[in-house]
Amino acid sequence: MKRSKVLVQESDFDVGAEIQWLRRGLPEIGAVATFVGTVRDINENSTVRAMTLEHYPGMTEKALENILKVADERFEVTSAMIIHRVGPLYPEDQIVFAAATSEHRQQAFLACEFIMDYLKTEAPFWKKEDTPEGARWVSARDSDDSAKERWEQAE
Amino acid sequence: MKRSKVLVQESDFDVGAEIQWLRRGLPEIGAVATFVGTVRDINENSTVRAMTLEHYPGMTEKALENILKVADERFEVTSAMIIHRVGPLYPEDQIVFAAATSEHRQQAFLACEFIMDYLKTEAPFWKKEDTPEGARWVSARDSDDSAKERWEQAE
Amino acid sequence: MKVKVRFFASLKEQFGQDSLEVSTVFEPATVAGLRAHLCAEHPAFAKAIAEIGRLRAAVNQDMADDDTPVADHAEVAFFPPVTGG
Amino acid sequence: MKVKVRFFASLKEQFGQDSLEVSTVFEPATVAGLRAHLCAEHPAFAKAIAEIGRLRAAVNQDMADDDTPVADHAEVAFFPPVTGG
Repeated sequence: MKRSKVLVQESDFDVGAEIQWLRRGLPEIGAVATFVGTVRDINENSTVRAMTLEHYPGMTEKALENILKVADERFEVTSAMIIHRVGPLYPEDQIVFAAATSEHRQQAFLACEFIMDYLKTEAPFWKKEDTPEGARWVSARDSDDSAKERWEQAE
Repeated sequence: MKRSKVLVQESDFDVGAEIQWLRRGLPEIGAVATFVGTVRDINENSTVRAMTLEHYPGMTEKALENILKVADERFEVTSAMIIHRVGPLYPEDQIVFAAATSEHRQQAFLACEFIMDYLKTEAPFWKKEDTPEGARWVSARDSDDSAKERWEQAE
Repeated sequence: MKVKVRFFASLKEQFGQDSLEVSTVFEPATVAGLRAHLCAEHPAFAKAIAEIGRLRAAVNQDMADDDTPVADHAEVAFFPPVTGG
Repeated sequence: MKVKVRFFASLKEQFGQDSLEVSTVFEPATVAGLRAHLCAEHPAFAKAIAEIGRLRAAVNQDMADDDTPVADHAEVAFFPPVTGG
């Protein structure tokens, strides 16, 4: 991996500018796979007015950097990054950006999906939603565990 | 699918603006998977100085629109698009943009990869590279056929 | 029977033309039948497709195979495997 | 033996504090041993983790499981399954 970064921040991010950062001066790149996670206005049949993202400062950065390191070991990654926002967020806001570049598309897609699947189960973030029925912590999804397990079976 | 578009054009495109177009006014979207294909400076061990993308006007648009239609039938797609450039291109230039949004990430990733795999074998584009050894037409890759076949087995 | 035939990419270059019209009957009235007819009428086409190896075709701007019917006034295209994306 | 213990998200709220220090010996010196020690010393912690169900832990900011050793001066965190992304 020739370039990588991890950002945990309250502020929004600019996907176009980040893709430029991943690609700049690396003409061997032929494929850029990216993912943006956004705040939905409905979750588990309740209206979501806002949410707060809590995290574990210090561990968060360490966990995300480790996910990029493992992605680099398992796939042909030229550059990769993760941005994750924390603090108050509202419907349609961007939450997370994960991206991987490679010479060819299969490796870029695999690395990007791997990053998201591990982030969902291994990075210390917790969402608390503000709904008309009151505030509630979001429950972990079993489908996120099974998404991560497919990579373990592939080893 | 609530929104889709196909563009075949000589001019470059702005990934950030296109993602905005896919998401605008659709707060049910929780996931945006995108892919950008770019011109590499080396292919099959030769330096690539430039390339020209030829296509089959009329059929190109029809083929790309059909790929989005099939992606929508097979996956839970909220919005999707394809931009493909034609004409002269140079190393590091963007060639193609494929994107799909959904409520959750698995469907967005699947739809985006499906679009790219079908585009690679079903859309009438041909690349001609300018190398120090002369101009040459790029050969189709067997790996693109096998990437497409995995979706047929899944049916 | 009138069919417009188009050629793209390396096939267009090697054959040396980008389109032609076929106005005689060919049998069977399919992609394979049209290709055989073109090979018989145009040795340069037969030579070009032999050099290219794998050839693909479209009928009325949809991907086609050997058995796809070719009706009167159809637009048929021949070209090498696609390499976009 | 001195261990800093931190709590996050719903566990922090239900237990009512975000950290504490353990300065007595607990056996075994693992995540499970520390958790049992906290449950014995703090009924509110035992009640909170019972309500949360699945609990996860980190030792020195790495994800840990029940058998992960907890050394002197470690930082141990307990929290519900993560829900980022």
